[in-house]
Amino acid sequence: MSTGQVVAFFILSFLAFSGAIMMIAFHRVVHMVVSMATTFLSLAGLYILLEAEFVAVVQVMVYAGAISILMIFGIMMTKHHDGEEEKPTTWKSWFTFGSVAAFLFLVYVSIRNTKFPEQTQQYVSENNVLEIGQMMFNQYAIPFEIISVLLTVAFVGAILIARREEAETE
Amino acid sequence: MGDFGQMTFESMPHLLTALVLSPLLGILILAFIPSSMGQWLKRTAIIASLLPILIAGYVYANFNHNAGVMQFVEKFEWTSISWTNFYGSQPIPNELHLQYALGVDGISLPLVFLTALVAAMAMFASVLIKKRWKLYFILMLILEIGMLGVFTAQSLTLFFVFFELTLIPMFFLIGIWGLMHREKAANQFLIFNGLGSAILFFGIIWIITTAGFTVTGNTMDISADQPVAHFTDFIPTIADNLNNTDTIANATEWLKPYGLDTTYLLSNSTKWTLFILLLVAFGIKLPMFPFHTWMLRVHSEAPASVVMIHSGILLKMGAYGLLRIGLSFFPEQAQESATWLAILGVVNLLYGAFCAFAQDELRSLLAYSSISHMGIILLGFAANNTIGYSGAVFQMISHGLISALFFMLVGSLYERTGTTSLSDLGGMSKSLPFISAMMLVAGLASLGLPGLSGFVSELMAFIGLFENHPTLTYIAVLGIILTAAYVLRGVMNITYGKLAISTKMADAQLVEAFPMVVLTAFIILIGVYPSVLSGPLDQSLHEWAHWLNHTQAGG
Amino acid sequence: MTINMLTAFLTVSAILFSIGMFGALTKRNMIVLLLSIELMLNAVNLNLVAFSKYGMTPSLHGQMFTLFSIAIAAAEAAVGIAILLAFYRQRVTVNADEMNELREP
Amino acid sequence: MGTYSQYAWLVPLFPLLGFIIVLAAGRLVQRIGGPINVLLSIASFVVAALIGWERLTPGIENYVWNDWTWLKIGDFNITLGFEINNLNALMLLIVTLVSMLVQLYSIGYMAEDDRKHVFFSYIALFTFSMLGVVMSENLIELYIFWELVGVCSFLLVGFWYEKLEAKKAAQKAFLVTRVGDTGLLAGILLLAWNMPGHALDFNSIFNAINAGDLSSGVITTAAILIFIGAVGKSGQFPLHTWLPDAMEGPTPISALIHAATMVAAGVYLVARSFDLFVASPTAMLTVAIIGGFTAIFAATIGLAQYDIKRILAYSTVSQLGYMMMGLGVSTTFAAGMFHLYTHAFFKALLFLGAGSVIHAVHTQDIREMGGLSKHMKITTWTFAIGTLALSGVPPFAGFWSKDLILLEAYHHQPVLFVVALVAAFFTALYMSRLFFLVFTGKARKPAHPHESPAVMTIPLIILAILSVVAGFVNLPGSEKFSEWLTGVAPEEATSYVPMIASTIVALLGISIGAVFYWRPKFSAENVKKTFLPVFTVLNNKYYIDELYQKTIQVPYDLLAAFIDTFDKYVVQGAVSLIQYIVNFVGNITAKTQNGQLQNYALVLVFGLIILAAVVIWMGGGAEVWAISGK
Repeated sequence: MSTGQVVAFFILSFLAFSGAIMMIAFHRVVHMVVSMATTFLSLAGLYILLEAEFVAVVQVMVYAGAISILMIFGIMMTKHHDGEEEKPTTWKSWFTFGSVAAFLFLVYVSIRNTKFPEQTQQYVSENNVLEIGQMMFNQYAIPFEIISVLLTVAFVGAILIARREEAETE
Repeated sequence: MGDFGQMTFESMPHLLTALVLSPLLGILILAFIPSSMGQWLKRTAIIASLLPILIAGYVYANFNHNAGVMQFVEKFEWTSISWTNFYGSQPIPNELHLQYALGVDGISLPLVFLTALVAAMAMFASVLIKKRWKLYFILMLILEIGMLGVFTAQSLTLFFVFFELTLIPMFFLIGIWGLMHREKAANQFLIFNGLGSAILFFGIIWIITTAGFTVTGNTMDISADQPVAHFTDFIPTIADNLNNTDTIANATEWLKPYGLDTTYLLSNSTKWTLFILLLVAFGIKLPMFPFHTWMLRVHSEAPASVVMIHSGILLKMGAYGLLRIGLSFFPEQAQESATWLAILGVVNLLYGAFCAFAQDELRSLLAYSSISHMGIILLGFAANNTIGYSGAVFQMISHGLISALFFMLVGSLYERTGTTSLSDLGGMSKSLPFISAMMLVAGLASLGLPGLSGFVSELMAFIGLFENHPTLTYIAVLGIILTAAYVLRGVMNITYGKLAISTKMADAQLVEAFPMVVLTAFIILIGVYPSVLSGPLDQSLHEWAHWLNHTQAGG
Repeated sequence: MTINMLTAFLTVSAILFSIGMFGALTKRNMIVLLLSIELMLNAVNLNLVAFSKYGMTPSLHGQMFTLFSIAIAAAEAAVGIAILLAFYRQRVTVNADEMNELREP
Repeated sequence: MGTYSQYAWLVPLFPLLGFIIVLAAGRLVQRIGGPINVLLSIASFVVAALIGWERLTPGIENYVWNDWTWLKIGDFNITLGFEINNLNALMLLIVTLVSMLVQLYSIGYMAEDDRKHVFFSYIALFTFSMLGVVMSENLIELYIFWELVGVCSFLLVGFWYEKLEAKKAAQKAFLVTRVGDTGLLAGILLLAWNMPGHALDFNSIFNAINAGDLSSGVITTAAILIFIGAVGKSGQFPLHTWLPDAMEGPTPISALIHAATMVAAGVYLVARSFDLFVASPTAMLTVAIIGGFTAIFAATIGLAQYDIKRILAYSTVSQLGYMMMGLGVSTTFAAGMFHLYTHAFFKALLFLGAGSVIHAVHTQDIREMGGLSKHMKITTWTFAIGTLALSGVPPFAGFWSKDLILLEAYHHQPVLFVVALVAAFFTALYMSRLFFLVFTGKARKPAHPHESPAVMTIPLIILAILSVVAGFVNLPGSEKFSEWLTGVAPEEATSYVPMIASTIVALLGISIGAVFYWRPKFSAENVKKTFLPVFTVLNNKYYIDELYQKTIQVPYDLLAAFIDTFDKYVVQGAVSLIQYIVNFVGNITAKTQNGQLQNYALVLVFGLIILAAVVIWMGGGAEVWAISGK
């Protein structure tokens, strides 16, 4: 891995962290969504670093594009107080923070202590999109179809749930 | 996968499955009868409950009485889970097999027949039920499936599933059709049995993941034949693993290079822990002395027909489980704790008898009497010899019949007089001669009159116990005086003396008299000719001898 | 560089996951809640892709899995927003604190 | 081998048949149930008589049949079968004969009872069981029938179930004999584990004792435990209290069960297992002392009772004590069994006579009777014969048998000889008191007594004849009976001392009775006043019942109540505590279910962390990673 890649990795990780932390820290919901978009985009960058160009593109389209926009629509359709109200810092939030920190610590320790095996072969991707396409429509054809059905069902269901229920008022 | 060569496979391969699931037919038919047609529901239920008797009778007739081995065995893979585990540095495929295994031997066969019989008789007694017949009969039939399953199951998981299957219908049967405090009784029933089941489940899982271990394939030369580690819940295999010295030696040899020989071969303390867990789990069901209160409530609150099943069969599931799982898996522990078991038995016997003497309510009296009689079962177990175990099994059967008869009578009596309090009743011989005579017979059987079934079991348990614990036996023998005291007090206060309730009453109808007569006939049959049971039982206990003997070495 | 890239990616993913978890556990606004969950999903996706490159046997399967996971995330977001809207219509709030329908009455 | 003995199973079969027929037919045979049973009893008696006749052949072998395996578990093989030897051939005769006569008598006595078919079925069951006891070949079989006999006694004592006294008496009879039965059972258990091959038949026990397979401790313990069984059944002190109360049953029952047969079963049991007793001097001494004490103890109580049946009951207890003593003091069972044999006839006679009287005057209190000899000739004469026989006046049967016991006592236990003589005196006294009060003098209460029907008097006459002649089979000097029964000729020289002494004592007793009650020279009332404390104690049976009431029943009730309370509050309290804890924990944890998903998730995360920490701490996970890493 070249130095450039390492530098890029650090920059992108930093961006992702900042976006995520800002999402937690901001008070206005719209700001949160925008900072999350930063994180999503940095993650797409990390995917490119990992030679997963197609996934990176999908990440940009789905997360940074679709989901962020969806969230903004959600914000628009609901009334918000001026941002998240300030919650008093209770023992519960400290407890949550401690738990999450402990969790992070445990996972980190585990990652550090794990000796991952040597790679038995190097994988060199020549045409990422082509290979993914072949795999998706051959080996993963059935899961792909199932996912399509799932998506359809989910969207139809979403519409049903979100629809104004005039019938109920009868 | 172990050695099951000692089993015989019969020409009718699914007879036991048919037996266990036969009440389903009744449930199906009942499901299509409108719930308002009470008479038809009752008739259908009674006829449906005769089917298991027929099949059980067929099994009994075709059972090879001269072989003690498991018969009519059915064994299928139910669930199998595979994963890879590393023993030392070697990845070995592991497989967990949960079996669907049924079979009967001389110990379970009589109990299966008893179940079918008492369940059918309880259906007759259910004509006195006043409401929601459809649900009632469906629940009763589900209960019957569970009970038949417990006595035929040959795998721990299946045993547990059936064991639990009896819990839910019973809960509703008590909670919906009981007397005044039915909900409290049902709750207590559920809490206690749930507790027992939890303990049992824990023990079963522990046993499966340790003692259920066997290995196939070549362990020395892996390239030739990949070894596979199996975990099974098949009861004979586990019993073999735990007690067959050859099996133990093999497993030790195999596991030693991996440094695991202590993981799968249970240490002494683990065996003790498991044994005590099982003792408590089944002791609650039995019920054993400090855990008995829940069943008092059930006895005094549930409708008589349900108590027939409860007292007649459900309690026996505890005893049977203790015998089939506790004692056969851990004979050494049973041997070493025999004195304590015997003391528990004597305490049960005397405590129950004393309490029964102080009761004014016939139902409570009979409940304590059950506790007292369960003491005899414990004494038989504590005897740790063939005759003691036979006594225990005889006592299960005998008490099953007697208490079923008693509660049948209680139901009929309550139906007519509206009370079962001893102080309110008296002189029933005058107005209800048949019921009173039957009550006298049941009482005499209960106090161990020769010629009736109770005597045989008491005699055998006492003979068995005397071998190693003569002093405790003398004390236990005194218990039969106390038994006579409370039984006579109960029965005579109801049937003798001046007529207390002067309203005109009709004696037992045919539908009530029939089950009473049938139960009495079996009580007399066993009392007069116990060899009907002892033949296969003796053979089966001989099959156990290989571990009975090695634990009794020197004794 | 002696840095082990797999470990590095996994650590990044762990940190992102923890931040997402913290958000999911503390934020009261339901939209933020959904965002936090998306963040956690993303962290997992990063793991998958990282293993797809640096695992013992690198292959495209990890990426495939990520794609499916993204698809499901999209569905989840859509349904989540729909539920949010339905909830808002009833309670006129998006506060997660007031979502206590699961409580025993 | 065509012997009658191999058909001995027919003897109990007939009564069993009778029981089943009458039980099954129920009310249909209310009238003819009695005659059916009498016919079957006659059949049974005929077979028994044939067997008895055959046993007279010198040197005949005992017949044993025990091929029916009743129960076989492991190395225990309990068989049922029967053995015919001289001892139980005699018992068969006695039982079938008395049973036959009593049933015949009952046809008259119970004529007006609504449930007489039930009565006859019970009697048939009793006869069957009693014959079973007699023919039993091993101890377990004996115990089975032993208990059945007890339950028949219970049923018959409580036959008039509406009477409170009958209910109490039945209960008492059952429980007190059960105390004895536990002794017998314990003895059986002890023998079962000490006998080689767990054999429990009498022949094996005999062989084992001769071969020295049983230690003397075991023999003594077993013998005493078996004797406890006999004490319970035969109403010996201290378990005698049930027998007088058992007189609440119909009088024929008192004659059959509580005088002639069942209560004698204890004596028979000791005789049957006499080998055990002979092998243990301690056990023999116990038997003799208990027997002797009971004899005099019960006789004194008999002096101060007013109920005709109770007097006879105490007399029975006393005579059974005599038999026990006779067994205990001698080296063979001949003396005890000889008295059992004669006693069966004259005591049955006395009871049936008493029944006839009660039938006539409808009371049992002797103070309310009197002058009955004018109206009931047959009853009076037969009763007189019975009285003389019981008192031991020569040449009636009782004299010879009592003499044999006294002779044995005279030779072996002089103290008990004196005791027995005193008891004999009291016996003569209370019997004469009874006889003269009932049959002579003036009627104290207006009544219209009448002689009983022939169906009742015929058995009386037959028994009276037997009471006269039965003793002649064993005259001193030519003790054919003893020799036949035990197989050994009596070794002691006949002594005339006990014979003369007992005659004097008996005549003395009768004459004293006569001067008080027949031709009153002295007033019995004055004597009673003089010795009022003594009389009160005797009248109250030495307060034994009250003693038991205070020392056993009351503490038992209290203990039961205490344990019940303990159960209700302590054990159930503990259970309620568990229930409370479950509910409490449930309520607490229910609070956390506030419907806020975030809280749920927090708990979930927390649990996950703890689990992960535990796994990592225990090194379980690391090991797998380490392995897969290399």
